[in-house]
Amino acid sequence: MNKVYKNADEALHDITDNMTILLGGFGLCGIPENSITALVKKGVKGLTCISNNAGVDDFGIGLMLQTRQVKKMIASYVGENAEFERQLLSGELDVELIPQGTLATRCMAAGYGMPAIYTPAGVGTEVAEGKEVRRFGDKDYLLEYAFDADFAIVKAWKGDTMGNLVYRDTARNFNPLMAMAGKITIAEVEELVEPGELDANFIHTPGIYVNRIFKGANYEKRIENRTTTPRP
Amino acid sequence: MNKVYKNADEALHDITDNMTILLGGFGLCGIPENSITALVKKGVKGLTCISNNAGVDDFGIGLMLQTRQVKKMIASYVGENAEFERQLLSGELDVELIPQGTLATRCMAAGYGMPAIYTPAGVGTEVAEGKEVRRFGDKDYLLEYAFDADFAIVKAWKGDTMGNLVYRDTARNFNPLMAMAGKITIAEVEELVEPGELDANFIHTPGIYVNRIFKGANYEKRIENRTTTPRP
Amino acid sequence: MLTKNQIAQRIAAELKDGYYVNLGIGIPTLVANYIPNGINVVLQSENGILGMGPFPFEGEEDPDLINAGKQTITKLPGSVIFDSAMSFGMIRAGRVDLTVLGAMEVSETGDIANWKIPGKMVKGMGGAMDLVASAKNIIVAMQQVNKAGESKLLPKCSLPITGLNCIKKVVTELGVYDITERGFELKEVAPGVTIDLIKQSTAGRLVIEGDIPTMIV
Amino acid sequence: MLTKNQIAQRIAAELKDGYYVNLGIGIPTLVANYIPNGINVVLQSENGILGMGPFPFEGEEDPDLINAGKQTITKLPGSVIFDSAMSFGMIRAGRVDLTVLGAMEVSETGDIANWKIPGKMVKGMGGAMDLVASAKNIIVAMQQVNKAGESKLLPKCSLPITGLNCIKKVVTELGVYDITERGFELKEVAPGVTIDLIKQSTAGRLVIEGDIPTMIV
Repeated sequence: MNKVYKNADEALHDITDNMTILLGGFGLCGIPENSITALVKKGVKGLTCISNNAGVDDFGIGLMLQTRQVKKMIASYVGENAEFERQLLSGELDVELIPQGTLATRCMAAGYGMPAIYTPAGVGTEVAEGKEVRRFGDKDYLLEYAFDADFAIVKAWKGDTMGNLVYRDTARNFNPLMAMAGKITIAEVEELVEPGELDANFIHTPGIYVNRIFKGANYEKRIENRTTTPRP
Repeated sequence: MNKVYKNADEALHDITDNMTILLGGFGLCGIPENSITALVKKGVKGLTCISNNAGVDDFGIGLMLQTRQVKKMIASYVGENAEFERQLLSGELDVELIPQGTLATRCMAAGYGMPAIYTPAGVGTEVAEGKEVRRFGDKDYLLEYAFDADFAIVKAWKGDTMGNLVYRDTARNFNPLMAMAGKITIAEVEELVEPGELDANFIHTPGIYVNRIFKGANYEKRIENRTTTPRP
Repeated sequence: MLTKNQIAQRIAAELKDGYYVNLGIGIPTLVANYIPNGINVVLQSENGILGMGPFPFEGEEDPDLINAGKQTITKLPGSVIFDSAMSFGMIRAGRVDLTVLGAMEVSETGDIANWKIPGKMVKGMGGAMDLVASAKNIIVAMQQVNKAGESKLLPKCSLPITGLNCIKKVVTELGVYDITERGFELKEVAPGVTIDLIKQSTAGRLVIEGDIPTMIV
Repeated sequence: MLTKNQIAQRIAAELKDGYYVNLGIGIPTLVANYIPNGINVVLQSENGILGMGPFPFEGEEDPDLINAGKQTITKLPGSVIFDSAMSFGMIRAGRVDLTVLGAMEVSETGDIANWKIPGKMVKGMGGAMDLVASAKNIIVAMQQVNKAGESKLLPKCSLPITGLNCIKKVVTELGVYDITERGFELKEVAPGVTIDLIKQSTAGRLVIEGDIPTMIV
């Protein structure tokens, strides 16, 4: 059982054109920076990317938009990205917007072997078009399907060589959900440790969900919206 | 916001006859010992108890069977309990057996506001009788509904006064799921600490799900099946 | 007429001790500045935190700790971090006591539109559709009249809707309205605002009964 | 004919390096004692642990650390604890590579009965229905013949079933069988067991093609 890879290039070696990839993170927080750089370098095209956001022009998934590697973006919110807007308006890029909780729960469903889930989000809106609506009690719900993605790429704070992962603060967000949802899951971590160094009671993603792991380098961790309180 | 109660008697003061109660634990591991003792003392009758098991004759939910407080038991496995068997065969006790993963997921569904879930467990068996079967891809699934219980009573290792909970080893089992699933959730803990003493990144049950918390006393933590390896 | 901060302050008066509260982007965020004395509330942000604290001091920003508006924040004692599925799970299960959102339009039946303007770049609904479909208690904080002078309290939303029959209360620069089966019931009027202005500024069915108290801000 | 331990040993030969494995109660539990050298497997127990280790030394039993058979166990380095929903989630999602279960009856189409005997006190299915409905790769460890001398490899299960069309392989005291669309395909025979005995002991459709090798145990 060897899940440890040397770097992003090796861990991502078999990602090819037109695949569907889940990418963890919320805004620029907790995104798999090394893997995105490797995907840009690799030059794979026609990707369908599922991620809560699409990065900014020069960071995150935005980098893969600059190089026109993304055919379709599935996200809940895609503001803050001029190149995204240009490609969308010119018809180069296909976009599917889905409610954030639906996005999260469709990942969880995949990780838990549930083919579909019911959620009230989007009932009566454009999002419900073409979807099955079902009443439970006095409330309507939409049937939403589990994601079926070729790869999931996530970023964790610490991981061990068996693939067990721990996230830090709100960099957790979608990462544990996407880690459960890919046919193959690749995790990049800030610290790679030996089995037993992470407390069994406090692991967020069990290694059974993680196929490959590598220690990332040079994390920029860009802040999208720096807000502060004046010192008293 | 005061969630802290002095003891089990006070925390369980408004549980009345014929209510439905979720009780955490697996076998005798991680069961809410203080709360069960308080229920026996209180003498409420006609309860529907949802718990993975029904305890043994003189411990766990078995104590509430001795006093004939349980009208219906919903569980996945009810062996190891002679009084249980007697009441079942005599028709005093109603039993609904459901697959363990279905039991767990129906709790999670309640905690996540999902009215129902699909699971393949029980397709083609007695468990499927009267239930909706639906095909997704090449596999059949049963529609199973979220639990709707008056109370959930769980046992945690540590908790803070805001209701945040941490479990220890496999005493976790159903506890975090049931904690999310009750209309009112009561947690008993071995150690009650101040907010901030538990690491925000490693809390298993967020306090938003917990309405009442108290420090339990005199935990027996009985071992059901003591197995050992000879010392070399 | 109320300033944005006064709208936030009026909404803050709705908070009860022990509430778990989700505050949307814009005016709703300001509500956190006006939490009454003696009232303890726990702020939820849907990217995965309960117990969100104020912005950090300069130099103490942590890129791993943001809110749903991608702003750097802090954690208060007793805060909890969780993933996005659990975050929307607790919202869907009705465990969040109050949600405060901005809106472009609200209808007299409680529909809300706040995510899409036809002809403009659509940025997405983020968590708004989940919140409006799930929360038991939603207050909208908004300007009642747009820049063209048109009412945003409508018989029916003209913009693509975010959720149906979900808004219970609206606080605007002009007044406080409960949404009931009868329409927008005026409950309070802002200082210096006339009933005539309220009527001019409400396109949907307006209910004014008895003496309407002036808001205390 | 194989002993229970030899059945377990033969099943252990199916393990591959890196496998995540769930072992049921009874003979399946014994498989852990025969994991081949150089093969690393991670044992899952459905009450919420990956990386289950051997029983503790006497005096080191921990009531908070048990397996699904309620036996006291230990944690190995790299083990993980999780709740029961995640435990069955990873099973349902096909992340567990191999499940080994006992059975009362198996049918030639791969149905299994192992939870209920009419007329006897029904103790419940525990996690068995979830496991058989979800696992991709299930091996049954069982005695081929009951105490009355009747075969338990049947055309159709007579007892209430636990799951349909789910068993891929059966290892008994007499042989190893793959279950295919043709029925029970004999793959190996136990030392000292004749083909005649196999035939007498198999009530369901039996396929015997070519030379059948003798099991190495």
